Amino acid sequence: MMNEIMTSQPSWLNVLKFTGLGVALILVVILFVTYAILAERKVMAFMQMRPGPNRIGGKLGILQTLADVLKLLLKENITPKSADKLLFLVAPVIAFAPAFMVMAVIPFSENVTFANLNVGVLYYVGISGLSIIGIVAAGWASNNKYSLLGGMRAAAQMISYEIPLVLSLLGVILLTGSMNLNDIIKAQDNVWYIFTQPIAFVIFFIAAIAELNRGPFDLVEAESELVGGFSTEYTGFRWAIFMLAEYFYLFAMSSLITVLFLGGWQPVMFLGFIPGSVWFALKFLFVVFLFLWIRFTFPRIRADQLMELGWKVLLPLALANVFITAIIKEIFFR
Amino acid sequence: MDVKYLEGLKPEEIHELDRNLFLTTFEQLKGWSRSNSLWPLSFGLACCAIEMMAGGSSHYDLDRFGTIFRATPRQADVMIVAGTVTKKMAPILRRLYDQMPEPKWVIAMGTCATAGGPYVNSYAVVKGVDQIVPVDVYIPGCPPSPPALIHGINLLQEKIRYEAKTGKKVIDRDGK
Amino acid sequence: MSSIPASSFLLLAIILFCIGLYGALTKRNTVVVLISIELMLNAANINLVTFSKYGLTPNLTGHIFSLFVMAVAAAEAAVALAILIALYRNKPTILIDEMDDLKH
Amino acid sequence: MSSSGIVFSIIAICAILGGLMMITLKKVMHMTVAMILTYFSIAALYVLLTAEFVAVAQVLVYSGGITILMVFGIMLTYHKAENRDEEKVSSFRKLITFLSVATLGIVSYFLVAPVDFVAEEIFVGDHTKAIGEILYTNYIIPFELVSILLLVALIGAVLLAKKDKEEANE
Repeated sequence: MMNEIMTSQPSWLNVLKFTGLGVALILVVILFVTYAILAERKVMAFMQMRPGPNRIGGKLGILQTLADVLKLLLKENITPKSADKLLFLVAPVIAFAPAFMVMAVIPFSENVTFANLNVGVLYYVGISGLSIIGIVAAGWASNNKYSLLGGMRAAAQMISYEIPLVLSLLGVILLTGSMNLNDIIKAQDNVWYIFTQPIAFVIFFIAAIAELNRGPFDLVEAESELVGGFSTEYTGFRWAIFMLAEYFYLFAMSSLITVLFLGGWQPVMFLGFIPGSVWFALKFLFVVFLFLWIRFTFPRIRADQLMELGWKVLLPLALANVFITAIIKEIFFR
Repeated sequence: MDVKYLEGLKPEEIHELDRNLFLTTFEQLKGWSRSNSLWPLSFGLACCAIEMMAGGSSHYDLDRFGTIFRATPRQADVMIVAGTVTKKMAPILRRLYDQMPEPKWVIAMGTCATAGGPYVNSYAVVKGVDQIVPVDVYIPGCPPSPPALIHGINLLQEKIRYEAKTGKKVIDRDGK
Repeated sequence: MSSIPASSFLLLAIILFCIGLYGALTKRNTVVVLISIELMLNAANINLVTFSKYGLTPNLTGHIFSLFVMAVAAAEAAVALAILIALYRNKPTILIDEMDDLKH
Repeated sequence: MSSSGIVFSIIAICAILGGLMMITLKKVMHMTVAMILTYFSIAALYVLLTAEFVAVAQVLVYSGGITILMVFGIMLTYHKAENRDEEKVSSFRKLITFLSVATLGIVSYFLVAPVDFVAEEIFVGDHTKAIGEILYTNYIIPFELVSILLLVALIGAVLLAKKDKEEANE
């Protein structure tokens, strides 16, 4: 698609087409976000043996998120007097834009890929690193000690966990011989990479949780120590944009794990008659559920423990994994 | 809704215009969304806070009403003053209230927050939190049990919806 | 793609290089000077990548060299900031022309 | 003008805008954020030059890595009254610098303007793979040297930024 748009003559039809596609995707993801938040509350309630939101929209509380979003939209937007006004307004946008940009490379089914890039995996990692700047800028612009601490923690945490994340990917890339996400799916025709690269999967999953700032690594907005982290001073819809970015990343990261380790849209044996998009959705929802499950099961860990886990456990393991994978590939799959 | 720029209308007519079909429905929608997602500021001062925590946990489950506790006043809608407000704490409470974005509400939980409670004769205790911030719902009890807190939250929800539907105030502070 | 002449890329590189040079010469804040130097390196990189596509013998060497430049730039930034922090600990200033202890 | 021409103009404007903002803004944090715009525009420029790998490396190293490093540098040091400090640089010095830089720019413009090479499709297919192959055959020694350089820089930066033992005890 990228090459098409580059070589074609500029026309309003093209603009319309690509804007339409983007809007369609954003609507799908917003629908997901709405119900992911509800699912989070419902699954948490289920695991804690309580009913969860059940007052509006029937027993399942289907309209709960809608009410929350509407309320946040109608709330007053406060800009603190001593805040850096410009950066305070721009920061949510910087944090949100990359969250949507990363979805361009993810192949949702055989035919639905927005950009078939040769460097798809690296593109994801690089662009997702950009939103750290939005978070740090938000923390700095708020002119609040909790915000600043939260922003610095976010930067330190996300930078340190990006390294094991990328290194664990190297095993997959070595086996495939390509960084194109479509090629990676095709290489999992017979065996998914979760079976051939189990260590990489575990490292990637842990690093992904840290990248998403979700529990047990949600030190960035640890309520008991940092009030609200970088978003302490954000009200109403500006705060909602940060939340939106977080759940967009949940969507993107779950899709990426599905593609890299669970075979993307490849069906399970004998069940090839079910379309690929359905398979993708099923695996994707399973990964999302895994994220929720881990969040409600583990207690939050300390900041120094977090850094130790990242640098002293995950990084050497990921390096060892790369090394072993390279040897095995050289000996057996030459 | 501000329609005062329409000249030459009687106050009753202006009031009627305020409550016309479209605007009323919209107001009701606002009331619906606000009443169903009341996020309290987690602000416990004394023993009432323990009951508030019990209300939030599994057995009573405040999450059923869309009520989740927020740590920062910037994202909260309602402040549950749970416990004795000392004169030393009063300015901090007022500051937290001022930091909350509009629209905001206050629930005074327990007799201490309502009127000073057992410490009413103490030199150090504020005799009712309504001397510092405008209170919408008073919950009696020392401390009130979680069902009483839930009842209080339900009353507040009802109040928000009633005010959105009729355009009247339940408590008329301006004395009109 | 061939509709963009090579000279427009080179012109952009010149403009960015000049901005970086001006910043490096007039700013007093060490961090800003560092950022300006990075901008100059970037401008050089644009040239390298441009000539790997345009030119008499276009090939991938330009890409490789720009990658090396990036690695060197990253190393430089890390060491420079470490030096800045070490200096700041001894003399609380970040202004580059006040770091003249060796002169006096 | 084809679509790539329009895209190039937008990218160029963004890059120059970011650079100018870096020069004119007062607060260091704002300058850093303005720089991200420029770095990112340059990455987009690389995509336009069909150098995806370099573009992604640019985003990773500059927009992600170096900028965050700068932000840490800003936050770990004390930044008071940036405005006053900037004013200390005399406007005469600024003028002289501007004139000489402008002269440099104009001279190089006349050098560059007559360049009219034609773009060639240097490589069809997977750029990344080709880069990897060249990097591990022709350029293996520079590559290893760069990795040693990075390692030395890492250790050096840690040693420099680390507090001395006596200092930490105080």
